[in-house]
Amino acid sequence: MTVRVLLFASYADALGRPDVTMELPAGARVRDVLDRVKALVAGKRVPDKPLVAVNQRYAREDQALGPSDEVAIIPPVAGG
Amino acid sequence: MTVRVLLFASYADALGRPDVTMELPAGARVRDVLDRVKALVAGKRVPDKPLVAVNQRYAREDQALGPSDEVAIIPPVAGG
Amino acid sequence: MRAAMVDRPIDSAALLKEVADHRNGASVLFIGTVRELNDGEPVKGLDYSAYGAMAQKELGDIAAEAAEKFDTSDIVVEHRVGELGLGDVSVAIAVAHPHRGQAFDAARYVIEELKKRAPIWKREHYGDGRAEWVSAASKDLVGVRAK
Amino acid sequence: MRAAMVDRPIDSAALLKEVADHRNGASVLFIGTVRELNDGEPVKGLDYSAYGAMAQKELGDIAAEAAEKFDTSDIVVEHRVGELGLGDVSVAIAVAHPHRGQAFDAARYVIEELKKRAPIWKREHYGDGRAEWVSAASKDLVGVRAK
Repeated sequence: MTVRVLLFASYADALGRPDVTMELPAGARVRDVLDRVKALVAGKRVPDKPLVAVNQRYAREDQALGPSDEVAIIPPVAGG
Repeated sequence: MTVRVLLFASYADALGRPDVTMELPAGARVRDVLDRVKALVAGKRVPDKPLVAVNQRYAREDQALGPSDEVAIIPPVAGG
Repeated sequence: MRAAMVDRPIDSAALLKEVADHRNGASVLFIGTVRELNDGEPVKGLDYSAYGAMAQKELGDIAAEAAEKFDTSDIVVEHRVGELGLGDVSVAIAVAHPHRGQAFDAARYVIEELKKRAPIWKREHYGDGRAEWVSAASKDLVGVRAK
Repeated sequence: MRAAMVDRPIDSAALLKEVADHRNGASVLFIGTVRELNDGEPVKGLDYSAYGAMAQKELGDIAAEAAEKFDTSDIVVEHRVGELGLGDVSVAIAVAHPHRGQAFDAARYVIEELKKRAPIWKREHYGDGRAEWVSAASKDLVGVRAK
Protein backbone atom coordinates (compact mmCIF):
# COMPACT_ATOMS: atom_id res chain seq x y z
CA MET A 1 0.00 0.00 0.00
CA THR A 2 1.01 3.62 -0.52
CA VAL A 3 1.47 5.89 2.47
CA ARG A 4 2.29 9.58 2.37
CA VAL A 5 4.73 10.71 5.08
CA LEU A 6 4.98 14.37 6.07
CA LEU A 7 7.95 15.93 7.82
CA PHE A 8 8.04 19.37 9.39
CA ALA A 9 10.44 21.99 10.66
CA SER A 10 13.83 20.53 11.66
CA TYR A 11 12.83 17.05 10.42
CA ALA A 12 11.99 18.41 6.97
CA ASP A 13 15.37 20.16 7.00
CA ALA A 14 17.02 16.85 7.91
CA LEU A 15 15.30 15.03 5.04
CA GLY A 16 15.80 17.93 2.65
CA ARG A 17 12.09 17.90 1.72
CA PRO A 18 8.72 18.09 3.48
CA ASP A 19 7.25 14.75 2.39
CA VAL A 20 7.97 11.34 0.96
CA THR A 21 5.71 8.61 -0.42
CA MET A 22 6.38 5.03 0.67
CA GLU A 23 5.27 1.64 -0.58
CA LEU A 24 4.64 -0.54 2.49
CA PRO A 25 3.47 -4.15 2.82
CA ALA A 26 -0.09 -4.75 4.02
CA GLY A 27 -0.17 -4.80 7.84
CA ALA A 28 2.60 -2.21 8.17
CA ARG A 29 2.60 -0.15 11.37
CA VAL A 30 3.79 3.29 12.38
CA ARG A 31 7.12 1.87 13.52
CA ASP A 32 7.81 0.59 9.99
CA VAL A 33 7.46 4.13 8.66
CA LEU A 34 9.75 5.40 11.41
CA ASP A 35 12.41 2.83 10.50
CA ARG A 36 12.32 3.97 6.86
CA VAL A 37 12.45 7.64 7.78
CA LYS A 38 15.37 7.11 10.16
CA ALA A 39 17.23 5.30 7.40
CA LEU A 40 16.59 8.23 5.02
CA VAL A 41 17.86 10.91 7.43
CA ALA A 42 20.56 8.73 9.06
CA GLY A 43 21.96 10.45 12.13
CA LYS A 44 20.40 13.78 11.28
CA ARG A 45 18.45 15.12 14.22
CA VAL A 46 15.43 12.82 14.21
CA PRO A 47 15.23 11.13 17.61
CA ASP A 48 14.66 7.43 18.10
CA LYS A 49 11.01 7.79 19.04
CA PRO A 50 9.60 11.01 17.63
CA LEU A 51 5.95 11.98 17.93
CA VAL A 52 3.85 10.64 15.11
CA ALA A 53 0.38 11.44 13.80
CA VAL A 54 -1.78 9.33 11.54
CA ASN A 55 -4.49 11.15 9.63
CA GLN A 56 -3.88 14.21 11.81
CA ARG A 57 -4.24 12.47 15.17
CA TYR A 58 -1.38 11.55 17.47
CA ALA A 59 -0.69 7.83 17.11
CA ARG A 60 1.32 5.10 18.80
CA GLU A 61 4.19 3.18 17.26
CA ASP A 62 2.15 0.02 16.97
CA GLN A 63 -0.81 1.60 15.18
CA ALA A 64 -1.63 -0.33 11.98
CA LEU A 65 -1.69 1.66 8.78
CA GLY A 66 -4.18 1.48 5.94
CA PRO A 67 -3.94 2.46 2.27
CA SER A 68 -3.74 6.21 1.67
CA ASP A 69 -3.13 7.00 5.33
CA GLU A 70 -1.29 10.26 5.96
CA VAL A 71 1.55 9.80 8.46
CA ALA A 72 3.33 12.81 9.97
CA ILE A 73 6.55 12.89 11.96
CA ILE A 74 6.19 15.68 14.49
CA PRO A 75 9.20 17.56 15.88
CA PRO A 76 8.95 19.01 19.40
CA VAL A 77 6.17 21.57 19.13
CA ALA A 78 6.70 25.24 19.86
CA GLY A 79 3.39 27.03 19.42
CA GLY A 80 2.21 29.86 21.60
CA MET B 1 -10.92 66.88 69.36
CA THR B 2 -12.90 66.93 66.13
CA VAL B 3 -13.13 63.83 63.96
CA ARG B 4 -14.85 63.55 60.61
CA VAL B 5 -16.69 60.28 60.07
CA LEU B 6 -17.60 59.10 56.58
CA LEU B 7 -20.30 56.56 55.80
CA PHE B 8 -20.85 54.89 52.47
CA ALA B 9 -23.45 52.93 50.51
CA SER B 10 -25.94 51.14 52.78
CA TYR B 11 -24.44 52.75 55.91
CA ALA B 12 -24.92 56.22 54.48
CA ASP B 13 -28.49 55.24 53.68
CA ALA B 14 -28.96 54.07 57.28
CA LEU B 15 -27.63 57.35 58.66
CA GLY B 16 -29.48 59.41 56.06
CA ARG B 17 -26.27 61.26 55.16
CA PRO B 18 -22.73 60.46 54.05
CA ASP B 19 -20.77 62.02 56.90
CA VAL B 20 -20.94 63.36 60.42
CA THR B 21 -18.52 65.38 62.50
CA MET B 22 -17.92 64.32 66.10
CA GLU B 23 -16.37 65.95 69.13
CA LEU B 24 -14.41 63.28 71.00
CA PRO B 25 -12.32 63.39 74.16
CA ALA B 26 -8.54 63.20 73.79
CA GLY B 27 -7.42 59.54 73.73
CA ALA B 28 -10.57 58.38 71.92
CA ARG B 29 -10.26 55.24 69.87
CA VAL B 30 -11.98 53.80 66.80
CA ARG B 31 -14.42 51.90 69.01
CA ASP B 32 -15.67 55.17 70.53
CA VAL B 33 -16.59 56.39 67.05
CA LEU B 34 -18.33 53.09 66.33
CA ASP B 35 -20.38 53.38 69.54
CA ARG B 36 -21.55 56.86 68.52
CA VAL B 37 -22.37 55.78 64.97
CA LYS B 38 -24.31 52.76 66.18
CA ALA B 39 -26.32 55.01 68.49
CA LEU B 40 -27.10 57.34 65.56
CA VAL B 41 -28.33 54.57 63.25
CA ALA B 42 -29.85 52.39 66.00
CA GLY B 43 -30.75 48.97 64.62
CA LYS B 44 -30.40 50.05 61.03
CA ARG B 45 -28.16 47.68 59.12
CA VAL B 46 -24.77 48.58 60.56
CA PRO B 47 -23.25 45.43 62.05
CA ASP B 48 -21.64 45.25 65.47
CA LYS B 49 -18.08 45.31 64.14
CA PRO B 50 -17.98 46.90 60.70
CA LEU B 51 -14.76 47.52 58.80
CA VAL B 52 -13.19 50.85 59.64
CA ALA B 53 -10.52 52.97 57.99
CA VAL B 54 -8.58 55.82 59.55
CA ASN B 55 -7.03 58.27 57.13
CA GLN B 56 -7.80 55.90 54.27
CA ARG B 57 -6.15 52.82 55.77
CA TYR B 58 -7.96 49.87 57.35
CA ALA B 59 -7.73 50.20 61.13
CA ARG B 60 -8.46 48.16 64.23
CA GLU B 61 -11.05 48.97 66.86
CA ASP B 62 -8.41 49.95 69.41
CA GLN B 63 -6.53 52.37 67.16
CA ALA B 64 -6.12 55.75 68.89
CA LEU B 65 -7.43 58.77 67.05
CA GLY B 66 -5.82 62.17 66.66
CA PRO B 67 -7.26 65.59 65.91
CA SER B 68 -8.57 65.96 62.35
CA ASP B 69 -8.36 62.24 61.62
CA GLU B 70 -10.74 61.01 58.93
CA VAL B 71 -12.61 57.89 60.04
CA ALA B 72 -14.63 55.83 57.55
CA ILE B 73 -17.11 53.06 58.26
CA ILE B 74 -16.83 50.61 55.39
CA PRO B 75 -19.75 48.40 54.31
CA PRO B 76 -18.98 45.01 52.75
CA VAL B 77 -17.12 45.88 49.57
CA ALA B 78 -18.37 44.89 46.13
CA GLY B 79 -15.87 46.11 43.55
CA GLY B 80 -14.91 44.20 40.45
CA MET C 1 2.58 50.24 36.93
CA ARG C 2 -0.57 52.28 37.28
CA ALA C 3 -3.80 52.05 39.26
CA ALA C 4 -6.75 54.37 38.83
CA MET C 5 -10.35 54.89 39.78
CA VAL C 6 -12.06 56.41 36.74
CA ASP C 7 -15.48 57.83 35.95
CA ARG C 8 -15.36 57.31 32.19
CA PRO C 9 -15.49 54.19 30.01
CA ILE C 10 -12.47 51.88 30.33
CA ASP C 11 -10.46 51.31 27.15
CA SER C 12 -9.06 47.82 27.70
CA ALA C 13 -7.10 47.83 24.43
CA ALA C 14 -5.26 50.93 25.66
CA LEU C 15 -4.39 49.12 28.89
CA LEU C 16 -2.92 46.22 26.93
CA LYS C 17 -0.83 48.66 24.91
CA GLU C 18 0.32 50.36 28.08
CA VAL C 19 1.86 47.16 29.48
CA ALA C 20 3.31 45.92 26.18
CA ASP C 21 7.07 45.70 26.08
CA HIS C 22 9.44 43.82 23.80
CA ARG C 23 10.81 41.90 26.77
CA ASN C 24 7.35 40.45 27.45
CA GLY C 25 6.07 37.37 25.66
CA ALA C 26 2.75 37.08 27.47
CA SER C 27 -0.05 39.50 28.24
CA VAL C 28 -3.18 38.79 30.25
CA LEU C 29 -6.18 41.08 30.31
CA PHE C 30 -9.01 40.59 32.77
CA ILE C 31 -12.21 42.53 32.33
CA GLY C 32 -15.25 42.57 34.55
CA THR C 33 -18.52 43.52 32.90
CA VAL C 34 -22.05 44.18 34.10
CA ARG C 35 -24.01 41.00 33.62
CA GLU C 36 -27.66 40.31 33.21
CA LEU C 37 -28.32 38.00 36.09
CA ASN C 38 -27.23 38.16 39.69
CA ASP C 39 -28.59 35.09 41.39
CA GLY C 40 -31.51 34.95 39.09
CA GLU C 41 -32.78 38.52 39.16
CA PRO C 42 -32.55 40.45 35.86
CA VAL C 43 -30.25 43.44 36.23
CA LYS C 44 -30.90 46.54 34.11
CA GLY C 45 -27.85 48.47 35.19
CA LEU C 46 -25.51 49.22 38.05
CA ASP C 47 -23.99 52.10 39.80
CA TYR C 48 -20.62 51.81 41.41
CA SER C 49 -19.53 54.21 44.11
CA ALA C 50 -16.31 54.29 46.08
CA TYR C 51 -14.41 55.87 48.90
CA GLY C 52 -12.36 57.41 46.15
CA ALA C 53 -9.11 58.40 47.83
CA MET C 54 -8.86 55.15 49.76
CA ALA C 55 -9.85 52.99 46.77
CA GLN C 56 -7.11 54.67 44.78
CA LYS C 57 -4.59 53.87 47.52
CA GLU C 58 -5.71 50.24 47.85
CA LEU C 59 -5.54 49.68 44.09
CA GLY C 60 -2.05 51.18 44.06
CA ASP C 61 -0.98 48.96 46.96
CA ILE C 62 -2.42 45.86 45.29
CA ALA C 63 -0.67 46.61 41.99
CA ALA C 64 2.60 47.18 43.85
CA GLU C 65 2.19 43.90 45.75
CA ALA C 66 1.54 42.04 42.49
CA ALA C 67 4.57 43.70 40.89
CA GLU C 68 6.74 42.55 43.78
CA LYS C 69 5.30 39.03 44.04
CA PHE C 70 5.31 38.27 40.33
CA ASP C 71 8.31 40.27 39.24
CA THR C 72 6.91 42.67 36.70
CA SER C 73 6.12 46.37 36.76
CA ASP C 74 3.94 46.00 33.67
CA ILE C 75 0.63 46.05 35.54
CA VAL C 76 -2.26 48.45 35.02
CA VAL C 77 -5.63 48.40 36.75
CA GLU C 78 -8.61 50.69 36.29
CA HIS C 79 -11.94 50.54 38.13
CA ARG C 80 -14.88 52.60 36.98
CA VAL C 81 -17.44 54.37 39.16
CA GLY C 82 -20.80 55.84 38.18
CA GLU C 83 -23.73 54.44 36.22
CA LEU C 84 -23.00 51.41 34.06
CA GLY C 85 -25.25 49.56 31.65
CA LEU C 86 -25.37 45.89 30.70
CA GLY C 87 -22.08 44.74 29.18
CA ASP C 88 -20.14 47.84 30.29
CA VAL C 89 -16.65 47.26 31.67
CA SER C 90 -16.43 47.94 35.43
CA VAL C 91 -12.83 46.86 35.94
CA ALA C 92 -9.88 46.01 33.70
CA ILE C 93 -6.49 44.62 34.66
CA ALA C 94 -3.66 44.21 32.17
CA VAL C 95 -0.41 42.45 32.99
CA ALA C 96 2.52 41.66 30.74
CA HIS C 97 5.42 39.43 31.63
CA PRO C 98 8.21 37.48 29.95
CA HIS C 99 6.44 34.31 31.16
CA ARG C 100 2.77 33.42 30.97
CA GLY C 101 2.40 31.78 34.38
CA GLN C 102 3.28 34.95 36.23
CA ALA C 103 1.16 37.07 33.89
CA PHE C 104 -1.91 34.97 34.74
CA ASP C 105 -1.08 34.84 38.45
CA ALA C 106 -0.51 38.59 38.74
CA ALA C 107 -3.81 39.44 37.02
CA ARG C 108 -5.61 36.96 39.23
CA TYR C 109 -3.97 38.38 42.35
CA VAL C 110 -5.05 41.92 41.49
CA ILE C 111 -8.71 41.05 40.92
CA GLU C 112 -8.95 38.81 44.00
CA GLU C 113 -7.40 41.43 46.30
CA LEU C 114 -9.41 44.24 44.72
CA LYS C 115 -12.59 42.32 45.45
CA LYS C 116 -11.55 41.84 49.07
CA ARG C 117 -10.06 45.20 49.91
CA ALA C 118 -11.04 48.05 47.60
CA PRO C 119 -13.74 50.23 49.19
CA ILE C 120 -16.10 50.12 46.25
CA TRP C 121 -19.84 49.46 46.36
CA LYS C 122 -22.33 48.42 43.79
CA ARG C 123 -26.04 49.00 43.58
CA GLU C 124 -28.04 46.93 41.14
CA HIS C 125 -31.01 48.40 39.33
CA TYR C 126 -33.81 46.02 38.45
CA GLY C 127 -36.49 46.14 35.78
CA ASP C 128 -39.18 47.03 38.30
CA GLY C 129 -37.41 50.21 39.47
CA ARG C 130 -35.96 48.85 42.69
CA ALA C 131 -32.25 49.19 43.47
CA GLU C 132 -30.21 47.22 45.99
CA TRP C 133 -26.73 47.39 47.41
CA VAL C 134 -24.96 44.13 46.69
CA SER C 135 -22.14 42.51 48.57
CA ALA C 136 -19.86 40.72 46.15
CA ALA C 137 -18.27 38.63 48.89
CA SER C 138 -21.40 37.03 50.22
CA LYS C 139 -23.79 37.81 47.40
CA ASP C 140 -26.08 38.80 50.25
CA LEU C 141 -27.94 42.01 49.93
CA VAL C 142 -26.53 44.33 52.52
CA GLY C 143 -29.09 47.04 52.18
CA VAL C 144 -32.25 47.84 50.32
CA ARG C 145 -33.38 51.21 49.14
CA ALA C 146 -36.14 52.22 46.80
CA LYS C 147 -34.85 54.07 43.80
CA MET D 1 -16.55 28.46 20.45
CA ARG D 2 -14.06 28.87 17.63
CA ALA D 3 -10.48 27.80 16.96
CA ALA D 4 -8.47 28.89 13.95
CA MET D 5 -5.01 28.88 12.47
CA VAL D 6 -4.61 32.20 10.66
CA ASP D 7 -2.00 33.78 8.41
CA ARG D 8 -2.94 37.41 9.06
CA PRO D 9 -2.59 39.67 12.11
CA ILE D 10 -4.71 38.67 15.11
CA ASP D 11 -7.27 41.24 16.28
CA SER D 12 -7.51 40.48 19.99
CA ALA D 13 -10.18 43.13 20.59
CA ALA D 14 -12.37 41.34 18.05
CA LEU D 15 -11.89 38.07 19.92
CA LEU D 16 -13.00 39.71 23.15
CA LYS D 17 -16.11 41.02 21.40
CA GLU D 18 -16.79 37.59 19.98
CA VAL D 19 -17.02 35.98 23.43
CA ALA D 20 -18.91 38.83 25.10
CA ASP D 21 -22.38 37.95 26.29
CA HIS D 22 -24.70 39.59 28.80
CA ARG D 23 -24.69 36.46 30.93
CA ASN D 24 -20.92 36.77 31.40
CA GLY D 25 -19.39 38.97 34.07
CA ALA D 26 -15.75 38.09 33.45
CA SER D 27 -13.58 37.96 30.37
CA VAL D 28 -9.95 36.88 30.18
CA LEU D 29 -7.74 37.50 27.18
CA PHE D 30 -4.34 35.89 26.84
CA ILE D 31 -1.99 37.06 24.13
CA GLY D 32 1.40 35.70 23.25
CA THR D 33 3.75 38.10 21.52
CA VAL D 34 7.17 37.83 19.92
CA ARG D 35 9.70 38.94 22.49
CA GLU D 36 13.17 40.29 22.19
CA LEU D 37 15.13 37.77 24.17
CA ASN D 38 15.02 34.01 24.23
CA ASP D 39 17.49 32.84 26.83
CA GLY D 40 19.64 35.86 26.25
CA GLU D 41 19.94 35.94 22.48
CA PRO D 42 18.36 38.99 20.77
CA VAL D 43 15.55 37.93 18.46
CA LYS D 44 14.81 40.01 15.36
CA GLY D 45 11.73 38.09 14.27
CA LEU D 46 10.12 34.70 14.05
CA ASP D 47 8.40 32.51 11.60
CA TYR D 48 5.76 30.08 12.73
CA SER D 49 4.84 27.10 10.63
CA ALA D 50 2.33 24.37 11.33
CA TYR D 51 0.88 21.10 10.20
CA GLY D 52 -2.14 23.17 9.37
CA ALA D 53 -4.98 20.67 9.21
CA MET D 54 -3.87 18.87 12.35
CA ALA D 55 -3.16 22.08 14.26
CA GLN D 56 -6.66 23.23 13.41
CA LYS D 57 -8.09 19.96 14.77
CA GLU D 58 -6.01 20.08 17.96
CA LEU D 59 -7.00 23.69 18.65
CA GLY D 60 -10.63 22.76 18.12
CA ASP D 61 -10.29 19.78 20.46
CA ILE D 62 -8.58 21.89 23.12
CA ALA D 63 -11.26 24.59 22.95
CA ALA D 64 -13.97 21.91 23.20
CA GLU D 65 -12.24 20.32 26.20
CA ALA D 66 -12.00 23.71 27.93
CA ALA D 67 -15.66 24.41 27.16
CA GLU D 68 -16.63 21.10 28.75
CA LYS D 69 -14.30 21.36 31.77
CA PHE D 70 -15.09 24.98 32.60
CA ASP D 71 -18.69 25.15 31.50
CA THR D 72 -18.68 27.88 28.88
CA SER D 73 -18.89 27.88 25.11
CA ASP D 74 -17.56 31.44 24.98
CA ILE D 75 -14.00 30.49 24.02
CA VAL D 76 -12.08 31.64 20.96
CA VAL D 77 -8.48 30.85 20.08
CA GLU D 78 -6.43 31.97 17.10
CA HIS D 79 -2.82 31.08 16.32
CA ARG D 80 -0.92 32.85 13.61
CA VAL D 81 1.57 31.34 11.16
CA GLY D 82 4.05 33.10 8.88
CA GLU D 83 6.64 35.79 9.52
CA LEU D 84 6.18 37.82 12.71
CA GLY D 85 8.11 40.80 13.97
CA LEU D 86 8.92 41.90 17.51
CA GLY D 87 5.77 42.56 19.53
CA ASP D 88 3.47 40.87 17.01
CA VAL D 89 0.74 38.64 18.45
CA SER D 90 1.34 34.94 17.74
CA VAL D 91 -1.61 33.57 19.70
CA ALA D 92 -4.71 34.99 21.36
CA ILE D 93 -7.24 33.25 23.56
CA ALA D 94 -10.41 34.93 24.76
CA VAL D 95 -12.76 33.38 27.30
CA ALA D 96 -15.88 34.81 28.88
CA HIS D 97 -17.77 33.29 31.77
CA PRO D 98 -20.29 34.27 34.41
CA HIS D 99 -17.51 33.69 36.99
CA ARG D 100 -13.92 34.87 36.89
CA GLY D 101 -12.25 31.74 38.28
CA GLN D 102 -13.42 29.58 35.40
CA ALA D 103 -12.61 32.31 32.86
CA PHE D 104 -8.97 32.37 34.07
CA ASP D 105 -8.75 28.58 34.29
CA ALA D 106 -10.17 28.00 30.83
CA ALA D 107 -7.78 30.50 29.19
CA ARG D 108 -4.88 28.93 31.05
CA TYR D 109 -5.95 25.42 30.01
CA VAL D 110 -6.10 26.39 26.35
CA ILE D 111 -2.62 27.94 26.24
CA GLU D 112 -1.01 25.12 28.24
CA GLU D 113 -2.54 22.39 26.06
CA LEU D 114 -1.81 24.32 22.87
CA LYS D 115 1.85 24.51 23.87
CA LYS D 116 1.94 20.77 24.51
CA ARG D 117 -0.11 19.44 21.63
CA ALA D 118 -0.55 21.81 18.70
CA PRO D 119 1.81 20.87 15.84
CA ILE D 120 3.27 24.33 15.41
CA TRP D 121 6.94 25.21 15.06
CA LYS D 122 8.85 28.37 15.48
CA ARG D 123 12.10 29.52 13.97
CA GLU D 124 13.85 32.48 15.51
CA HIS D 125 15.77 34.93 13.39
CA TYR D 126 18.75 36.61 15.00
CA GLY D 127 20.52 39.86 14.27
CA ASP D 128 23.47 38.09 12.63
CA GLY D 129 21.29 36.40 9.99
CA ARG D 130 21.14 32.97 11.60
CA ALA D 131 17.81 31.24 12.19
CA GLU D 132 17.07 28.35 14.53
CA TRP D 133 14.15 26.06 15.23
CA VAL D 134 13.18 26.43 18.86
CA SER D 135 11.47 23.95 21.11
CA ALA D 136 9.18 25.77 23.51
CA ALA D 137 8.95 22.81 25.87
CA SER D 138 12.64 22.39 26.55
CA LYS D 139 13.92 25.71 25.25
CA ASP D 140 16.53 23.52 23.62
CA LEU D 141 17.34 24.17 20.05
CA VAL D 142 16.09 21.21 18.09
CA GLY D 143 17.68 22.10 14.83
CA VAL D 144 19.95 24.67 13.28
CA ARG D 145 19.85 25.92 9.74
CA ALA D 146 21.57 28.84 8.11
CA LYS D 147 19.08 31.32 6.77
